[in-house]
Amino acid sequence: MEYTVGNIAPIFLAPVLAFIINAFFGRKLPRQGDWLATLSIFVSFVFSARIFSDFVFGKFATDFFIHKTFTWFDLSYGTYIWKVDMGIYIDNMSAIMLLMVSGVATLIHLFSTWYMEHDEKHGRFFIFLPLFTSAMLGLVLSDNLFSLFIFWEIMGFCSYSLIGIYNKKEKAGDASLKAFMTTRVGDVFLLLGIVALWMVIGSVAYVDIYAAIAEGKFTGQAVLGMSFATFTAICIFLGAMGKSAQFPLHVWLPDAMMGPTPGSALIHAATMVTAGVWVSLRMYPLMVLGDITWFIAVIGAITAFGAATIATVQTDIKAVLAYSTLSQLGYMIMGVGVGSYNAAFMHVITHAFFKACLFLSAGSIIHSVHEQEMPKLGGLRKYLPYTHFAMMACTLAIAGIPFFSGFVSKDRILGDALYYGFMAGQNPLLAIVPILGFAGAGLTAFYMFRMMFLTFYGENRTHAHHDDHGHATHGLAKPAHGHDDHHHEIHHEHLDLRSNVPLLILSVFTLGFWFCGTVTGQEFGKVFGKKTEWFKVLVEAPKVERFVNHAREPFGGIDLRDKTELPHAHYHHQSGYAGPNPDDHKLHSAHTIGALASIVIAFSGVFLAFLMYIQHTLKPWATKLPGLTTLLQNKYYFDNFYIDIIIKKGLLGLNRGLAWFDLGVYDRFAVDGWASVNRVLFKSSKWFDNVVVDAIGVDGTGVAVNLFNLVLRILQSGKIQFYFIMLIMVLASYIWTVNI
Amino acid sequence: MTPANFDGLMPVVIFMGLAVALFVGGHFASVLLAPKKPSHLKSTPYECGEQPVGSAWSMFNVRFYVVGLIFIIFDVESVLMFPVAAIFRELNDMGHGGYALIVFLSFISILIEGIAYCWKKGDLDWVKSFQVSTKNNK
Amino acid sequence: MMGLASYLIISLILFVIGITVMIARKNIVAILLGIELVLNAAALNFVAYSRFATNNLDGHIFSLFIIVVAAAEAAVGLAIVIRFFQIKETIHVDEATTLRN
Amino acid sequence: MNQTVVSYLSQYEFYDVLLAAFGKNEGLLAFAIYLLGGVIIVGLCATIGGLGTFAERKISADIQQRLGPNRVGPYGILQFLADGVKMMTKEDVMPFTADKMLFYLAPMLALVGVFATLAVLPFSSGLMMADLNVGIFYLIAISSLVGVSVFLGGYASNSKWSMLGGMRGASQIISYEIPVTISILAVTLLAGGMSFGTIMSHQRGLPTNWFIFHNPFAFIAGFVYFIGALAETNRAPFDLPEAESELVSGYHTEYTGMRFGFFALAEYIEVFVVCGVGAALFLGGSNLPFDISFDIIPLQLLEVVIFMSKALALYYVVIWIRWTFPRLRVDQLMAICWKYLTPIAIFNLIGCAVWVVVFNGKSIAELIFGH
Amino acid sequence: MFAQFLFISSALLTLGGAVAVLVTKNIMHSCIYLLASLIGIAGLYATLGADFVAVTQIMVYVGGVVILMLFAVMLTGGKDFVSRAQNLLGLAPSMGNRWTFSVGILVALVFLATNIKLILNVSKSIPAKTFGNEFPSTVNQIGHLLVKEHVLAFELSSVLLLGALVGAAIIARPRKQ
Repeated sequence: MEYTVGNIAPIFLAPVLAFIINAFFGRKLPRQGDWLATLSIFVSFVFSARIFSDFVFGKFATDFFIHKTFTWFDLSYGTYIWKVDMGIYIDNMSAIMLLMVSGVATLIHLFSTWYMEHDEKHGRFFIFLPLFTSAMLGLVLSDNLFSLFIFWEIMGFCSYSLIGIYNKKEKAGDASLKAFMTTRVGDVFLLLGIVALWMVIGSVAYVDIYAAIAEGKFTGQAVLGMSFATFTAICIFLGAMGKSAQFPLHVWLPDAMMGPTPGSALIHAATMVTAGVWVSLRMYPLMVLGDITWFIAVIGAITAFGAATIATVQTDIKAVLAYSTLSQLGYMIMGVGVGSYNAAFMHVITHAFFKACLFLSAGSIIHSVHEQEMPKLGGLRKYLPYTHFAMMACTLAIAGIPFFSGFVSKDRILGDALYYGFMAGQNPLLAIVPILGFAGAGLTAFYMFRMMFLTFYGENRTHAHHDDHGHATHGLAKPAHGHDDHHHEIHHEHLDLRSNVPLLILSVFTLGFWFCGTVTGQEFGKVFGKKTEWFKVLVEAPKVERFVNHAREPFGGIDLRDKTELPHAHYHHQSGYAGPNPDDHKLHSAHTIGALASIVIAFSGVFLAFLMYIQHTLKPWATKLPGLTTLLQNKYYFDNFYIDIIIKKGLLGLNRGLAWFDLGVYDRFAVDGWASVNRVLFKSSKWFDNVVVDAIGVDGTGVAVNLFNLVLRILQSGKIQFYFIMLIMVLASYIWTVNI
Repeated sequence: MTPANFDGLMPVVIFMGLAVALFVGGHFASVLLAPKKPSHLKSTPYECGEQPVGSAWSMFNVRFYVVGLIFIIFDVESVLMFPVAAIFRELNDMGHGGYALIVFLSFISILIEGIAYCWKKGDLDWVKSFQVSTKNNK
Repeated sequence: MMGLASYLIISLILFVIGITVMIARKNIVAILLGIELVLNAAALNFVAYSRFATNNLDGHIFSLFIIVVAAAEAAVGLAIVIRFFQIKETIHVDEATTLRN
Repeated sequence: MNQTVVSYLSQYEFYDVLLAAFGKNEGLLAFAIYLLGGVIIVGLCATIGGLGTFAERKISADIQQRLGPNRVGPYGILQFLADGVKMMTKEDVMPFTADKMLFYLAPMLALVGVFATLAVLPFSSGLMMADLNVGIFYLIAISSLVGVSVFLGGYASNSKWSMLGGMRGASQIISYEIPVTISILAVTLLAGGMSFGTIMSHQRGLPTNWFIFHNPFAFIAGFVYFIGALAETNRAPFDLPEAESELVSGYHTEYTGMRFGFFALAEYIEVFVVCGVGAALFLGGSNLPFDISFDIIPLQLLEVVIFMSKALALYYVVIWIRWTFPRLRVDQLMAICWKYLTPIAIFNLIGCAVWVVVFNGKSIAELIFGH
Repeated sequence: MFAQFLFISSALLTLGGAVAVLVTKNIMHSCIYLLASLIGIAGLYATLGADFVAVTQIMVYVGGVVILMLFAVMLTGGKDFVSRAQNLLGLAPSMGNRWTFSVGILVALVFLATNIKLILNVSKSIPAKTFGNEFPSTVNQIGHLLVKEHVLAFELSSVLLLGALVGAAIIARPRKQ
């Protein structure tokens, strides 16, 4: 097979072209160029499908990959190698991911042409959507962390634009800013990690990093008291946490639902958020070397469980889906952490299909009913039969019901987590990982079915509440559509290429056997025999040794290994488990136990929801545990913590309590001269009395926050001259220490 | 193109020096020849015989800055165009005339965009000036 | 006497004076003056290296573009200063506190 | 730096004699020659500037059917000397509110900016002081000191008239620098170099080789240059900075005595310089007709005469225009610069570039009459 | 001989102007001293044989930047502003006081020491070239570099300037009240 740049690049370039044309001439095109965007993604899909079929259907050996590079810039001198190569790297994982991204994106574009049809932001939406998709495809095609970072930032920008697309709404603007700022925290760390790797290895290509790991280049380096591998791994994982919305940095994702629903489907469900998982998977050997997999697993578990609990009390249909996305992302990250490399990646794929479908279904509901508060929905089954069908399939999948894709992937992650937590001889405290994982799985089944029951079953409540609340009460994105006088009438759904065929196509891929070839994902009950276990066969953690002295192809050249020379597929079964010292017997039993347990848990979750929302024999939580509900409804007060405590209270408190310090000592210290150390000492006793004692007496946490802020405040004074002094000082100290 | 001598720069410096010398000499002559009878009224700024009110250092229009701004951008662009213009004929003789023309024209076209923008936005109209009174000098 | 080191020293002194101006002054226009000095010091270094260390004129090109960028920077920077003055009626750099907190 | 007066003279025998007299020190000899030449040129130009004031008054008198100055010397021709003496003996008054340093500095900057341009002015092919490789570019650059001096003069006086005149003057000078520069850019493009030597060598022979007749674009460019140069030197009809009916006397309202004299001197010399540059760039400069190539010193002097006559003819046109056309309004001034001259200049530049590529750099005459 | 004279006088003009920028209290005078310093740098370029860069320096700075700065000073009153911000040391004048100067000079000394170390290393490592009293023309070479190797930077600088023009015009344009 001859792979030239010419038949790979269109995957990335076609949407870029669509973006450029739409950005400059979109207004002049018919339908504001939405067909162009859709077509461009379809072109990507066709080219991706070709690669996928080559990689999956046995043309290549399982460890085959394409790697084409060119030198972008080279700062090497002497024995130091500092260069950045740009290039394309496609292995099995990339091939699968490319197909998934382009396929899902095609369907979402198709759906959007219907959904956004009468929206005022139609044109702008179709400017950013192809750019976004191209950035994601480019990220998957990247062969190095640097170009990954570029595409990462382009996606950040696009997501900012798409969240805030209704820029007249203050909430949308706030949400977009929040998403931008929160992910930026992670991005800074990611960049730090990339630069650190670059400084030590001299290159940021994946293959070079793998080779460096195999050659032991990381040993003996230490940064900030930790080994270099740990440092870079943590930095990169923090970046992944920002993008994949993991626990402390998760606050942006639920707010990101301000954008149009198909945009949410593409960005915040199917593709962008998986970029963090993607980089974690790519850098898995580094994570292992840095010994931070336990940290990854814990973060993932906390996110998976915490988000699930919040989702149980949300009433907005998109909020439920948002938190379920968070929760599922937690599972993926947890999968990476517990060494379930294969299943984590499979969950990325399966989740993309069913979550995209869920969001599109939600979009379909919102578009039809103009309502997204679940208490005001209900009984929509007979109006929206196709949507109901698709959404039910996806709900079954995400809830982990056997025979559906979610079961396959999640169950494998949970099985590996079980092994990791209880049987692998790890720290006993890590047992919290599988416990939280299973609890989250049960909650997932519960809240998803709660959503289904409230939306599609029971009596129709859409008319009852209409007069009190207009359809714009909640400020979330709804298409400006139709006339006010009949917007409460629900039209019966017809089969339509753009509105519900995408849903049905996506729902087909909620079936489990596409991904595992077995109905349950376990060793029993195979449908197509061993050879179709393609997922397990193709995806495995990178084996770093084979990248030592790896020869790369020139960028413009043709793959020299033509058809005849290519080794034919020699599939060999592998467990997909990349964690610590797999003990096959225990692993197997963990998987069996996990499968059974998750089936039981999932069904009990469904049953609970059934009792609460169909039979009404159980009262919902909200009435029973008001305190807990309030806590959950306020999302564990995370937003409040960030906004009220850190931002408002901290700074205002500092302004009040330490005003003199800020204006006096700091100003003098930083800008006006280090003149009055004496005076500081003199004043410090007063400061101690007034601030420390009072504050500890009155409000301990406030002081803690204040002290934390004090440091930040000195560094973040906004005084440009102080920044400049710092710059000079750091530069000078660097030059003195590095001894150039 | 022959290697030239630094001494060729001498006239530039000499002429500047002559200017300074003339200035100083003229001043010196003036000091020697001119009468000196200073008085306060004589050294009042001229305002047609009225008492000057306030300092003159406060009246201006932000238009002046905009003109300066457009000027400096064009100035810098023409600076960059000079070496290219100087070798344009040479390139043409070497057979790269079309390439040079494309480079040159694309550069100028962006320059034209700049002036078209300013024209459209009314920055080139003096009268349209909105007379922003800059309150200052408290 | 007219060696590389003397140019480097001159440029360094210029740079240091520019830094001092940037730090010591509170007037935004004065800070811009300091920036101009710093940029010129850098450009001088480029040309000096171009003569003494390399055989091509890339250093000249570099300093040309430094001059270009400095002009653009001055244009935009001074526009910001003027706008700032129209809003705040001062050009004291410590008054630029809107983005604080 | 192709040709200087020193390198020109060094081909003659008396140069070696001089060199021996200076103890074989070429640098010192060069300095002496340059200094001598500089003094001569400055004296010449100062005289021309002074005579300019006289000519202005005399010509205006002719145009207005008056007599003009006629007391000092024959036809009043020594009037300018009398003016100079008067200025030197006038009391030097400075407003007490003025910024003293800048008040002193402003006329000096004007003088420096104008005199420095004289260094590259091509009086003849051999006797020009220095033929810098960046000649014309240097000339544009250094003459922008005049703009600074106008602004400073207006600012330092701390008088409202001066301030307004200074601001107007500075913005007018910098504005009109753009069409002038772009027109010169067109000439640079046609000549393939920035040095005056290169530019002149392309205009040898008959007047059909002059750049103003090179192609239609260059023809227009010549006029754009001339109009822009009028404005750059604050000449009527662009004399708004010193519009006496509006601003008393503009930026030099507060200047008296010798300092006013310096401003006036700088202004008149600058007019001469722009006329000389116009002659050199567009009108063939000091080239003798028919491409005479004997290289003897009298011919050089003849070249000087030719150059001077072209420059002074332009000078006459400048004065003529002043007393013929009414003054523009300030908005018309800016509109003419930015809305007419600059786009036309850019159009000319593009036209010249295309012409060079299409017709391979040949002039219209070459195309018609062949070679 | 003349080259040395040019070098010394340019260096003195440069450094003297820079020092004057530093010590003078009047912003308008600072601008004029900056002008002197920049002309001095143009002289230094000339001694390095960089005639085109030298003239560019004069053209852009003297003709453009300094005039723009003078305009800006005029438009902002040219007065010595005093911060209204509360400050234990009283009000810091806009042209600085002894505290700001002491900090600035301290930082500058740190930087100076650091860079002298660097320069000592550098000047050892670069072989000394000797030059005669001559330099070739740079205009044509710069032209060729601009249209060949650096053509992208050449075109992009045009875009940069367009951006600066549009941006600054938007910022500075007088608003209709």
